[in-house]
Parts: sequence; C-alpha cells; structure tokens
Amino acid sequence: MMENDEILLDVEGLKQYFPITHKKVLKAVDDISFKIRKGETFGLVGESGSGKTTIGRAIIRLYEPTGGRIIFDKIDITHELTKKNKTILRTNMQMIFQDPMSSLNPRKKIGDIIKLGLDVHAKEMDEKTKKNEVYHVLKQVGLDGSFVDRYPKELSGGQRQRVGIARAIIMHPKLIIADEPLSALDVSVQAQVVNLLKQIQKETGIAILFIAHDLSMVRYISDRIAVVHLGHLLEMGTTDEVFKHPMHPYTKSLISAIPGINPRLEKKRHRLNYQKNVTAYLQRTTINVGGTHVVLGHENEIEAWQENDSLNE
Amino acid sequence: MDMNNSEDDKLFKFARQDTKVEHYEGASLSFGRMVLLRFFHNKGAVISLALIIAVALFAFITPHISQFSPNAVEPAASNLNPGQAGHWFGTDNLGRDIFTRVAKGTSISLEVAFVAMAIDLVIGTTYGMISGYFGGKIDILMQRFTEVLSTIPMIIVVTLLVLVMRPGMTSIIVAMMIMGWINMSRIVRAQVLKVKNEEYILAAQSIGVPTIKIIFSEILPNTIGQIVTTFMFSIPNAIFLEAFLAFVGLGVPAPLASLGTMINDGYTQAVVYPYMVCFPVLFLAIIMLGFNIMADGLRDAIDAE
Amino acid sequence: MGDENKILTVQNLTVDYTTFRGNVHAVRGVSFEVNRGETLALVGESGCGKSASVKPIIGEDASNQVIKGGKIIYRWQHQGKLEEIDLLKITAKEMQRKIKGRQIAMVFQDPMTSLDPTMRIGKQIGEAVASAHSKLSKKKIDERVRNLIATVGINRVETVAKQYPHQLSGGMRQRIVIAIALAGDPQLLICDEPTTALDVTIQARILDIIKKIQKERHLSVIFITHNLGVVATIADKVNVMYAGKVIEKGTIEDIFFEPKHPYTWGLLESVPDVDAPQEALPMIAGTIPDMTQRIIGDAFAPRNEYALDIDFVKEPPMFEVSKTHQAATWLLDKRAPTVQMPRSLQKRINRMQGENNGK
Amino acid sequence: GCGAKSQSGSKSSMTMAVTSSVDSLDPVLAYQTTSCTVVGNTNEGLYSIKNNGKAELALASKVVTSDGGLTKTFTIRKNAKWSDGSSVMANDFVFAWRRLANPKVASAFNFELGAAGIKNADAIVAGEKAVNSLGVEAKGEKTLIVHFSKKVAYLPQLLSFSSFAPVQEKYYKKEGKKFAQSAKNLIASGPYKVANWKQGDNTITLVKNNEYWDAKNVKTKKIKLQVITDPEKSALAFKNGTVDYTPLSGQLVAKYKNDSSYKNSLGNFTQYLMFNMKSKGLNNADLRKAIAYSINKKSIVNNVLKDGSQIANSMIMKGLVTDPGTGKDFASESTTGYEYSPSKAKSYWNKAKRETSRRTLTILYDDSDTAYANVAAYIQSQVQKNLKGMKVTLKQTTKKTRSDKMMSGDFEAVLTRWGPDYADPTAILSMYQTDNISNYQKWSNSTFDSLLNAAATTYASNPTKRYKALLKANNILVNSAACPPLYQLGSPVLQRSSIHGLKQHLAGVPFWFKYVSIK
Amino acid sequence: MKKYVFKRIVIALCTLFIIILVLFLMEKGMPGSPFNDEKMTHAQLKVLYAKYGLNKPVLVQFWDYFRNMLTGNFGESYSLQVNTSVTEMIAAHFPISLQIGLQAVALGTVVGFILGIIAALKHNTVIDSLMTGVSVIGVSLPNFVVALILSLVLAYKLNWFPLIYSASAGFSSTVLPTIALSTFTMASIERYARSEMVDIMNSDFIKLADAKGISKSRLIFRHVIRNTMISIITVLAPLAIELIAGSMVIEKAFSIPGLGTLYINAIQANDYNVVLGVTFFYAVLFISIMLLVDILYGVIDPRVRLAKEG
Ligand SMILES: Nc1ncnc2c1ncn2[C@@H]1O[C@H](COP(=O)(O)OP(=O)(O)OP(=O)(O)O)[C@@H](O)[C@H]1O
Ligand SMILES: Nc1ncnc2c1ncn2[C@@H]1O[C@H](COP(=O)(O)OP(=O)(O)OP(=O)(O)O)[C@@H](O)[C@H]1O
Ligand SMILES: [Mg+2]
Ligand SMILES: [Mg+2]
Repeated sequence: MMENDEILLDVEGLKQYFPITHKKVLKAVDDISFKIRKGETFGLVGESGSGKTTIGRAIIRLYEPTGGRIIFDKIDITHELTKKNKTILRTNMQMIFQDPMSSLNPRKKIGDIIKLGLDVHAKEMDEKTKKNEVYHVLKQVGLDGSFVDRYPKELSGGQRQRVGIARAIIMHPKLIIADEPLSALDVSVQAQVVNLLKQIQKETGIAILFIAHDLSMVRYISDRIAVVHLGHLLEMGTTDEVFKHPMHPYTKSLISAIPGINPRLEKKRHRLNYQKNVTAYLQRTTINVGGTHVVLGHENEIEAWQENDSLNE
Repeated sequence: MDMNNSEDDKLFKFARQDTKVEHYEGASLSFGRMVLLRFFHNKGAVISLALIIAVALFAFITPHISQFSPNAVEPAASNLNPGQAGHWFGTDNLGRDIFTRVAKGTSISLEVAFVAMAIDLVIGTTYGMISGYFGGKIDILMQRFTEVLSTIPMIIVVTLLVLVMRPGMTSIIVAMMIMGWINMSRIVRAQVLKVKNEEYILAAQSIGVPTIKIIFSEILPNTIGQIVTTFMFSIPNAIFLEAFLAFVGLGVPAPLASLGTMINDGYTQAVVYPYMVCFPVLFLAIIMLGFNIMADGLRDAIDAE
Repeated sequence: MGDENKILTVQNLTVDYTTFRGNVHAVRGVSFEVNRGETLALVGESGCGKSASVKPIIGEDASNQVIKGGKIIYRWQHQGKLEEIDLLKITAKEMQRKIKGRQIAMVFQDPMTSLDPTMRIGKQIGEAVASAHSKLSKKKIDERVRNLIATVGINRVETVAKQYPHQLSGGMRQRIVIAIALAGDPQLLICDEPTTALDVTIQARILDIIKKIQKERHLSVIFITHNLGVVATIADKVNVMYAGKVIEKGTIEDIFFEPKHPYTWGLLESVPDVDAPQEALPMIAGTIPDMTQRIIGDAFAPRNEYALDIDFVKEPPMFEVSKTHQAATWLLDKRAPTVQMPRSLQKRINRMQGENNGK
Repeated sequence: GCGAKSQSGSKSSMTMAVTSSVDSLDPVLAYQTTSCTVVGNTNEGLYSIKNNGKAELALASKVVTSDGGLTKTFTIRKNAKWSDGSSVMANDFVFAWRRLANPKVASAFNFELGAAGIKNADAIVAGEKAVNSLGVEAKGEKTLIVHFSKKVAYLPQLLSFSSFAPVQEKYYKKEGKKFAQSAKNLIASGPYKVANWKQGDNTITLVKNNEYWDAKNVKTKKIKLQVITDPEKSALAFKNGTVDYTPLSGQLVAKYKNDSSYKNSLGNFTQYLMFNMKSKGLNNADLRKAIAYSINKKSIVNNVLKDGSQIANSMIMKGLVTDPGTGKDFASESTTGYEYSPSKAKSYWNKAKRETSRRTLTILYDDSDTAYANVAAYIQSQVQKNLKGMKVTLKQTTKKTRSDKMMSGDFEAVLTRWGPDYADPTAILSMYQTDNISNYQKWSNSTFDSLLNAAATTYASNPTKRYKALLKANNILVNSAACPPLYQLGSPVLQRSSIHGLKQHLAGVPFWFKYVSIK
Repeated sequence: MKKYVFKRIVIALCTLFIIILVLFLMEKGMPGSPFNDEKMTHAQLKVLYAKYGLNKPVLVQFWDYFRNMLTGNFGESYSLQVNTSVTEMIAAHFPISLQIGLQAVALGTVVGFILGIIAALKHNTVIDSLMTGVSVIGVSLPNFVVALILSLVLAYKLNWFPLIYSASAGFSSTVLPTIALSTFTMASIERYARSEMVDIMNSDFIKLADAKGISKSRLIFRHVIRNTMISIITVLAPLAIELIAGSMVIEKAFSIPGLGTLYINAIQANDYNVVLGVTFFYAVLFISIMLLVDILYGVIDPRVRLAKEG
C-alpha cells in the first residue's frame, strides 16, 4: 500500500518486564516488532491486560525498555537520550490518555493544560502567541475560546477527551499515541473523538498509534492493525487483511465480540471463545500469510486456520 | 391539539443550525472558590472561624489597649476576683491582670503553634513530596527514617530536647518541629503516591515537563487540600503540646506565660481561685474547638470537590 | 388483565437531587413498564437519568435524593393470588424483607467495588441465599452457592468460592455479582451498565450469561446501557432516555428498524458498522444539558440537526407511532415537515432487513 | 465515702498525706523526707527527739563520756529488740555506721558522720581510709564505744537522725539485694514496723511494733502515709476524709485559713537571694545593698505568698536555736539586715553606679514550686522599679540544673533556700566559711571565718560564748548583703482535731509518731 | 507472613539500636550531672563517677551499656538513695500504668467505636451533631483539664470514686484516671469510626449487600462494622502511643506511681540510667504495638494478608 513511504517508528523485539518480587518478573510485553509509517494510523488491539498500554508507554519512554530497540524518526530512543534527542522525542511524540477525567489536572484551567507543552519547549514564544496557539488548537478540536478558563470537571467526557487531543496536537507532533481514548466514553461520544482524530490526521499528516480493545472503532480509523495478547503480537496486517481474513483464533474471537445493531442477528450470534496459553506463543514464529499480513503460529496451524477461513466464507 | 394551535403552527420549521464549534456557558468556579463557598455554607465552620479571628484579635490587640500590662506586678492587688477594680478576669498571685495575661498567653500559644506548624509544613511537605514522587530506594530509605523517628515517642524527644537546649520559646518551637512534620510528610506522601499515578502526571512526563515543575505545579496543587486540612488539625495539636510541656514544667519561662503555663500555675489553685485556671482553660478550649471544627469544615469542603 | 403480565409499572416518576449548585432534575416524569420474562433496555447517554430512574425501584436512595412524584407498582404471584404494591409507599423494612433479593435484584456497574473486600466469595453468595431462603440448612446453602457459581459460567467453583474479591479479575467479579443477584430467585433483575467497565470480549461473555439465565429462569430484566449494540443483543423492548425523560419507546424491532426520534438515530449510527465502513462516523454533536437548569421545549433541540423552532418553545408530547411504539419528537406532528432518517442509517437498516430476510 | 470515714474515724489509726514517695527504706540510703520519716519511726537509734525538741536516749539506756569528751560509751537497752524478736546489739550500730561511711555505698548523708565528729569519718568518706578505721566499736553484745575527733555540741540531735539507725548485719546479709525492697524484707527496731509497702507504691502502712522496748507507750496502732503529689488534691482528700493530716500548699492557705483544722507553723527553710561574688560587679557591696533595700519582704510574705511564711532577717531560721543564756530565739536576736527602703536603695544604687558598670542581673530559680516563680517575678519588678536602669532577667530551670549551675558557679544570682540538717547555727553558717565546698558564691570574710573556728574549738564546751560568736558571725554575713535572707517558709497543714501529739520538727526526722494519740 | 513478620522484627531491632544510640548521646549532652546534691564533696563525686563508670569515654560507656542491656541489665539508678536496678524500677512502676492504659484503651475504643457507629447510623441528624460536638470537645480538652473536672465532680462533690489512686482501694481508684486518659482515644475513635463508616455505607459493596435483602442488622454488623473495624485498626497504634504520652499527665494528676511518674521524676533528677531505661522501654512498647497492629491488620484484612503471603 504505502510501501515506499518513510518509516517513522520502528519497534524491534521490544521487551518490557516488571519485577514483582525478588524472583518473579512479569513479562508485560515480550518480543514485539512493528513499524509505523509517516501519516499512518496503526491500530493496536487486545483484551485488558494484554500489554497495549505498556507498549505505548515504552515507546514514549515513560518506561525504560527491558530489551529491543525503538527507533523514532531515525533516532534510537531505546536508552539514555541526549538532551537534543529528548526534546525531539518530547515534542514529536505525544500521548492521549484513556481516562479523560484523570488525564487532565483538575486544578488547572483548560488553557493552561493545553499550553503546558509550549511552556516547556517553546520558551522563545511569547505569551500572546502561545495563547493564540491555544485558541487555534481548541478550535481544531471543535471547542471555542470560552473553554480556556474552565476547569476539567466542568466539561463532559467527550469535551475532556478533545482537550486531551488539543494538548497533544499543539506541539505539532509526528506521532500520537492514543491509549484507549474511547473506552471511557459513551458510544454516542466515541464517534466525536474518532472523527476528530481522523480529521486532524487528514489535515496534519500525523501518524497515530491507536490503542483499543474494541476492534470496531479501530477498524474505522486504522490503516494497519496489530493484535496483541499476553504481551505477544499475534497478528498484523492492513485493516482489510485482518478484518477480511482474520487468521488467528484470537483475532477471530475479538471480531466476534463486536456487537452490531441488527437485533435478530445479534440474538443468534455465536461468539467464539478463546483459551489463552502463553507458553504456546513462545514456541511459535511470525509467518507471513500474504501481503503485509503476518500471524504468529506454526506452518501447519496456519494452514488449518486458513482452511477454516475459507469454509466460513 | 390545544388552544394556541395556530400560533404554534408557525414554529414548525427548521431552526437555524448552530456552528460546529461548541461554546461553554455558565459560571466557572475554581477549586478555591468552590471550597470557600462550601466552607461558608457550613455554619459550624464559619462560627468557629469567626471565633478564632475574634480570639486572635483579642490576643493581639488587648495587650496594646488595656490599662494593665500583662507583666505588671502589683502585689497589693493580688488575687482579686473577676470584675474587681477593673480586672475583668481578676488578678493572679502577683496582682497581674489575668485578662491581659490571657490575651498575651493566647498570642504566645498561637505564635508557638503557628511558627512550629509553618516550619513543619515546609519540612513535611518537601519530605513527603520527595519520598512519594521518587519512590523506590529513596522512598524506602526515607520511610525507614520517619519510621525510626516516629517510634521514639514525641513527648520523650520534646522533653529531652527542651532539657538539652536552653528553655525558651525557640527550644520549644524547635522541639515541636522535630517530630511534628512526620504526620504531614506521611499524608503528603500518600497523596503524592495517589496523584502520581493519575494520567495527567504521565501526560506531563510525556510532554517532558521537568521533575521539579511536575512536583510543584502538577502534584502540589492537587495535594494542597490535604495539606491545608492536616495543617489545620496540627495547629490545635501544637497548642496542646505546648500546654502539655508547660504542664510537665517545661513551658515558656517567666515572665512570659502561654496558656499552658497559666493553666499549670492555676491548676494547683483551681479550688481557691477557680478563675485563675478557668479563663486560660476556656480560651484554650475555644482555640482547640475552633481549629478542630474549622478544620473539619475545611476538610468537608475540600473532600466534596 | 393485561396488568397481570406487567411485573413492574413505573408511572410519571420524578426524582431530584439537591446539590450545592441547585436541584438536579435527574428524572423528569418517566414512565415505563416491564413484562414478565421480558428484557427492557433503558438506553441513553451518561447522565441522562437512567440510574436515577431505577434506583427508587430497589429503594436505594442517596441522602440528597428527593422523589418528587410518581408511582412504582410491582406485581407478583403469591400463593396463587396476584399481589400489587407501590414500592415508593412501603417501608424500608418491608422492602428489605419482601422485595430486595427475593423479588428484585440488582447488578451494579462497577464490579471492582461491588463486593465486600473482606469476605470470601462463597460466603457473600451464601448470605444472599440464606436471606432469601431462611430455612435452608448450611449444607443446602453451600450446595446452592456452588450451583450459582457454576450457573454464571465459572468452572473452578471450589477455588473461587474460597477466594476473596481482590483475587479475581473484573469479569469474574461481575459474574459473582450476577450470581449474588440470582441467589434469591428474583423475578426482576436490574442490570445497571453491567458491562461498561469491561472490555469487549468480556462484555460479550457477560451478555451471553445474562441472556442464558434470563431464558432459563424466565426472568424479567431491566438492562441499562448507553450502547445500542448491547441492546440489540439482549433486549425485547427499548426505552430511549434523554435528559431525564423517555423520548422513544418500543419493541426492539420498532427501535432498530423504524426509529423515529433523531436522538435514537444518532445513537444507532454511533455504533460502528463493521460490515460497511464509512469515511466519517456519524455522531451526535454537543453534550447533554445541565440538569439543574429548567429545560424549555425539547431538551435535545440544541443538539438536534432536525430541530424545529417549536422544539425551543414547547415540549413535544409522546406521539404514538404504533401500538407498541411511541416517540416524543415534534417531527411526528402532522404539521411538521417530513423528515427522513439519515440516508446512511436507512441504508444500514435496509441491509439488516435484507440479511434477516435472506436468512 | 464510707470506707474513708470509718478508716479515719477509728481511734487508733491515722492517714497522712505526704508529698514525696518513699525512695528507699534502707536507713543508710533513705533520703526523701517521707523515707526518713518511715526509717526514723521504724528504726530507732541511740537517741530520739521528744515533742519539746529535746533529745533523749532511745535504744541506749546509758551513755558515759570519757577521754575529755572524745569517747562515749553507750549501753544498749537489754530489752531493745528487733521486730523479729532478736535483740539489738552494739554491732548493729557498728555495721550500720560503717556502711554509712563506706564511699561505695555513697549515702547522701555520709557527711553527717563527719559533722558528728566521729573519728576518721571524713577521710573514709573521701576514700582515703579503710572503712573499718571508723571510730566506732562494739564491746560485747550491748556496749558501743564511739571515738570522736572533736566535740560536737548538738551530738544527740544528730544521732537521732534516721541515717544513724542500726542495721542488723545477719539480717542484711540474709536478704542480700532484696534488703529493704519491700515490707517483707525489713525488720524494725523502733515503735513501728512497715506492714505494707513495696518499691513503687504510693502508700505505705506502718503498724505498731510489739517487740519495741517501749511499746506500751505507743498509742496509735496504725499509721498510713499516702503520697499525693497534687497539693490541691491532698486538701480535697483531707476534706472528704481520705487523709487526716496534710501539708497545705501556700496557694491554698487563703481558702483554708479559717478552717478549724488549719494549723501553721514555721517550716525549716529560709529562702534567700545568693549573689555570685565572682561575677563582675556583684562583689560590690553597694550594689548588693541597693538590691537588698529594694526588695519589700513584707509584701512578698503578705501579698505574694500569703501562706503563713514570715519574713526572715537572719540566716538561722526561727525556732531552730535558742540562746542558752536568755532562752530567746536566735533569729530574734539577729541583726535585721536590710528592710525595704526605696530611698536607701536609690542612694546605694547611685553609689554603685559609679563603682561598677553592671546594669543587668539574671536571677536563677527552679521550678520545684510555683511560688518561686512568683517571688522571682516580684523581685524582678521591684528591683527594676527601685533601681532605675537595672535590667533583671529571670531564668527558670529544673531543680537539678539549678543546683548544678550553683555548684559550678555559673550564675549571677540565685533565688534559693536552705534547710538545716541539725538544730545548730553551724548547720547553716559553716557553709559560708571561705574554704567550705558548699560556699558556691565564694563569699569570704576573715572575721567570720575566725568566729566560726572559735565556735568549733575554743568555745566548743562553752555554750554561751559559742552562741555569742555564732550570732556575731551571722550578723556579719547578713550585713554583707551577700545573701540577703528573704523569708522563712511557712508550713501550713490541715490536721484533724482528734489527732494529738503530732509535731513537725525543723531538723532531722520530721515526725516522731511514738507520741501521737488519737481521741 | 512468617517471612514478613521476621523482616519487620529485624527492622524493629535495628530501629531500637539507633534509638538507644541517639538517646544515649543526647543524654550525654544534657546539662547537669545526676550527682549535684548541694551537700556533696568532690571526693564523693569522684567515687560516684567511678562507681557508675561515668569517667570513661562516651563511646566506651555506650558499649558497656549496650553490652549489659543485651543481658537485660539496664544498670542502676543514679539516684543514690534508691540503689535499685532500673529493670526492677520499671517492673515496679509499669504494672499500674499498664493496667490503667489497657483499661483506657479498652474503654476508649469500645465506647468510641459504639458512639461512632451510632453517629454514623444517625448520620446528619441531631444525634450525629451531638456526637460530633462531644467528640470535638473530647479531642480539644487537654486531659489534665478533664482529670481536674472529673475529680472535682465525681470524686469530691459526689464522692463516687476515690480522689487519688491508692493500691489498696483497688479498681475503684483507677476509674477516674481511666476515664480521663481515655477521652482522647474515645473521641478520636468516634470521629474516625464515624467518617469511615459513613464512607463505607456509601460504598458500592454495601449497596450490593443491601440489595441482597439481608437484614439491616446483618448488613450493619457483618459488612459495615466489620469493614469499619478493619480500618480502625490502622489508627490504633498512633492512638495507643498518644495514650501512653497522656498517661504521664494523668499519673501526675492522680498521684499514680506509674512509669510516667517514674520517668518525669527521673528526668527532673537527671537520673540518666532510669531515663534511658524507661525511654528504651517505651520505644520497645511502641514498636511492639505498631508491629502488633500491623500484623493484626495483616491477619484480619485479606487484601493485606494475601498480598503478604504471595
Ligand atoms: N508498572 C507496572 N508494574 C507492574 N506490572 C505492570 C505495570 N504496568 C502494567 N503492568 C502489568 O502488565 C500487564 C499489561 O498491562 P497493560 O496496562 O499494558 O495492559 P493493557 O493491555 O493496556 O490493559 P487495559 O486494557 O486494562 O488497559 C498487566 O498484567 C499489568 O498488570
Ligand atoms: N447523588 C446525586 N447527587 C447529585 N446529583 C446526582 C446524584 N446522582 C446522580 N446525579 C445526577 O443526576 C443525573 C442523572 O444521573 P444518573 O446517575 O441517573 O445518570 P445515568 O444515566 O445513570 O448515567 P451513567 O451512564 O453515567 O450512569 C446526572 O446529571 C447526575 O450528575
Ligand atoms: Mg491500558
Ligand atoms: Mg448510571
């Protein structure tokens, strides 16, 4: 598709372990590789606890990765950063958080929250320019200047999430990591946020790492999708590849969990169950099944899945 | 359907569409304003605030305007009953006017408490912030330290310290300071631990806000409620501690007299000259009650946010 | 006669919350009814008064809650006779003894905080069993507890019974909450957003369990959600709420195939269509109004693309669409200009009907 | 309620409130007044004191003086017995006194051996001589011979004190470390024995010792001492019948002055201001006189204390010593020193100002009684009022710190008190001799020194001359204004009218219960 | 759990060592020596210093002290007259302090807890305000004032109880000190229990338990009070410590020959060995209370217990 496009983020064999006790470690993310191109939206899906957030935070370097390599905009940001690289990272990569309530400092006014990035990184900019910037991004996210003096608690969930987006885009980043920006919102409001992200992306060409547990929304926004489970990447491909030809049983079960609005169909819907098994993942390899579509599995397993697939068709 | 059907008829056309950009109306209340509003809604809290202000005014103004001076000895007029010879609260064994002495004593007690608490506030807050924010080994080390410190009974440290140093205001304040901040640091630490995991702190970190700024402009404002409440509750404790020190004979030296030393002096004559102990006790109780109720009210106002 | 089948009738319920900012008019005259063995879904955005309208049913009252008016009639068979009671009139004690757990049970939104952290799972269920069936022996209670745990689809019955809540995942806890709700063999189950805090996979599983149980036990269910996708899975009847009012009600087919209210259109459209992805997701702009303010006209008007001038002046009455289907929008008035539902929605519905017929 | 009533109503028992608890009942170690009271009444010595203040032979039936007064031979009563029935031996005294002298035992009263003039005592106490070189020996079972290095006029008074009580060696050895730790580990030689007490108790009960040689004259069967540290409480306890006798704190006198149970006698302490002669400017007599003149002692007694204290002009307290010739009280024959006079104060101040640059004075006092703070504050205000330009600072410390500072000379002026250990002027005056270690203020006067020497040597057996010399010495001291006496503390008490024969003594054992009867 | 307890004990021991060292050094810095009786000669002093080993370097003194301490020997009182070992003195004075302390803790927690429950059940009613008022007064009034009022009214005016403690009067003479000592605990527990319980009553799990249809009493006892009790445990340790401090004052007010009296007297007499011994004893007491409460908390609250077992 966009094969020749420039690669913005290259994650190679990322590992993120957390020590629990002296002896035990929790392997939240175990050997995950993927690439995000400029201007692309990359969807990351998986159930709760599968390590999505951890991946996001490791990339933006809120954590110190245990292993692997992260290359962002041709800079290796895996370990110690120079001051210059740090500034590049902190301005060019931004994050949107899951909980719209807790991601905004309740004691600060919306205007100040959005302005924070400029205060830190654009020291040469005068107050007035900064303010104008704030008004500008607010408008971009569909809010007017009347919001700058509000406090977060006075806003609805959707509005807060849009403020979160404004805070990220004011830095003109190249990559936004959106960590489940929808899951705390009503469905009616989710659309507001998804549309906004899409529109902003169209206008600015920002790449987005979109994290969610709900495949239906991811489908709308993503160019490519990766499915993670228990810290392993199970399947990855373009949106069409993954949706039209889901290979891995886990992906299939995720797709089957999406509720539709056809009551008669939904009532009869048979949902696929999936039994998790980590050790099995360790013994399997990533195999290309055509196009950019890759799956974690054994050769013969994949054949069986493909057959199943064609049967269902 | 109803009477003014015809009038309504005209309204059945599409309304003008609003712009896509949302506008916010309605009053905006900051945290502080909201807390104040709520606080002033609480009758008990307001009354006690008024009481404290009244007591403070009384304490700081009376010695300047009264015809008597708190330390003027007049043995001929000793042990007068309240009301006699213009002494509203009577006089003590040396003929000193109890009214002005209570005022002076109150101001000394308040001063001691405030100074000690203010220093506690600084130490406790900083300590708690650092311990809570950085976590890990630093936290463990700092926690061990407070743990050790807090297992030494406050009273013991204070008594020993007042003995080691020259008795006086400064040593009492220093002694109270040494232990007072532990509670504050604990509470601040707990708050920081809580706030630290909020996503807006991560947000600030991911933007690259320097640590100092995160601590002071992101975390601190969110712990201020707890800090203020703790501070408010600590003041009566400090006043009480000072009174306790006086009671075991380690109070401010004469001719200074805090409420505590006055109570201690009067205590031994409570039956003979009840007014000598009644008035200081009354003022101590008012201050304690006032601060406690006010702190309660403040906490409620802050918690409701 | 028809009443006999109605297990619950809520009439004109009005609930306020007194707050520092003024009274929140959370429920402004809500009426609905639940039939025996049927699932009624209450749908609407966050803050529109869904919880507020079901809380009085089970006698759960916040200290600042004021019930301004209305009736909640509950009917049940007792020794062959039909008994009828206004749940707003009975004493708390009666409610506790007769209704809670035995007649009406509740499943709360947040499974993480709904269980007593200091009590073993088995015991928490057992308690509910014992209170509903006072004469049961300890052994019998245990047996029932095990059964209930199995009923909600948990395999490791013995282990789970001995565990404490914090040792279980969110999905497991929610199942336990459901098991507790079932312990007293209630007639009516109220589920207040039981899946909102869970992720889609677990949501699907919980829905399956509720559906299965409802069928097995012939339960009446009030199901609260903001997601019409969930409603499609589970409901027989749907009441759509907005700003403290029911603005459209009907059978599931009425609502999903012939929605009349623009708000319902918006809700339906906001559920992503997996099968036919569009460029931009349709959405409802804006936010719900401040419920402390008095609302003039149609509360939805400011967000309504199809708002008429009258919407800002006068509140729309419930227009009858069919015997089972009503909606409160001036668009149904004879004088109103004809308005079609959004084209994309129409197309989606057509396709759905096609699917149904094609099958 | 009723319990207390019946207790106090019963004829042969009495409950007394005391302010300090028993620290030790080992005669050699007992220090606090309560301890001394108990030891004195349970362990009688060679002498005891009658209610008229005169010493009489107690466990000794006879004393023979020889060797020019430097040897005394005591015969122990035949019927003197310990409460366990064994008889009191001469060796019991030898053993006890050697312990008293033993520096390892470190008795707080070991100086009394020296004060009594017993041979080698001072050297032993200082660790320079062996304990068994003490001038005391037992000859047979009942004969005690004591050798003296000097003659001491008030010897009987001294020997009546609790620290000279006998200790039975056999019993002491048997009990070992437990000795005197509880009622069970004690035997008594006096009119009473301890019935109920252990370390840490705040009550101690004494019952009549039936083995006592003079038991028939002991009228009260039981005496209970109850520690009450809060003075107001003890007055209340008297009022509600819990105790039958209580000392009264000064502040309470006003309330109970008119009570029929109220009694006041002078106490044994004189309160005075002590100047440090080594402190710059304070060695100036005019300055000291100015200060002395500026203090109104009458007002202190009548307005500040109001507790029955009386102004003091002499360093020797009233009621301690009488003139052997005239029978008049020593204090009444003493010079009056400096009586309040603002004008004299002013003129001396003007003089002093030219002679010294000192314009400040720090007065040290301790917190053991709230009255001291009041008196200090009063003195401060008086001095500052009468001596214009003088600034007085007050410094309050604990008692221990106060005496520490005094001993190390780290003070300018101390408000302090002193009580005699025995009823003789030298108990006070000897402290002001130039080389006396208790002369903390380093005051020195050669006439004074020679007068005291003469009293101890040349006049030792001439009471009248000795008295005259000491009176003269006292006047020199008072007139120097080095330590202006202020007042003699009162000793107000509440006492049931049914109690007779209870008298408080200013020196030595405070009470002799032997004479108490209840009607 | 075992490992956890072991770890805590090791930490406690280290803490104690530090405390003893710091206190030892601090006391060496205190002004005044224990032997400064006005009537003592230098020679006597020298003998005394040698007797107690006070003429050695401070660290040697500490080492001697520490070594002896390990064998349970805390030296002898410097107070010449007493000549008793510190251990014996503590043993003599502690029982009565312990008795009154325990009585006060029991009275304070039980009554405070009950009052708190009543206040919470009658939340936002007159009774609630009344209880709050009483508890605020309870924490506000210094306990010596409470002691004064109690003895004036109950002992002097009404004559119900003895004015002063006396071992022979037994229990009845401990009543007033117990009450005076417990007021602060009582009031604190009342406040804490009330707010904790109000919170718990508003919690989701109580709503669910209530929706089960179990009886009100079962709901209150089995769920609300149980959870309240668990959180109360966390404030018990500091309160107990507060109470021990308060006992010094109360002992003075009622002439109780307890540890507090011993301690204050020792401080005033510069009796280092006793001060050090009692301080150490207090520290041991505090640390064990904290440890005990911690372990108790672990045992009772499954969240903590299971986490520590894991
Ligand atoms: N800082 C941390 N320390 C220890 N364990 C952690 C930490 N952060 C995450 N984990 C664990 O790592 C695993 C993956 O967590 P993560 O938050 O990445 O999952 P997620 O896919 O984002 O889930 P959710 O949908 O619930 O947000 C979980 O088991 C989690 O408990
Ligand atoms: N105890 C209360 N005090 C004050 N206002 C309340 C209280 N409970 C609910 N409200 C307000 O009443 C309105 C309706 O609340 P309700 O809980 O019924 O909403 P809901 O539809 O259940 O929303 P959600 O999906 O968020 O649960 C909201 O505006 C809410 O803020
Ligand atoms: Mg996550
Ligand atoms: Mg709700």
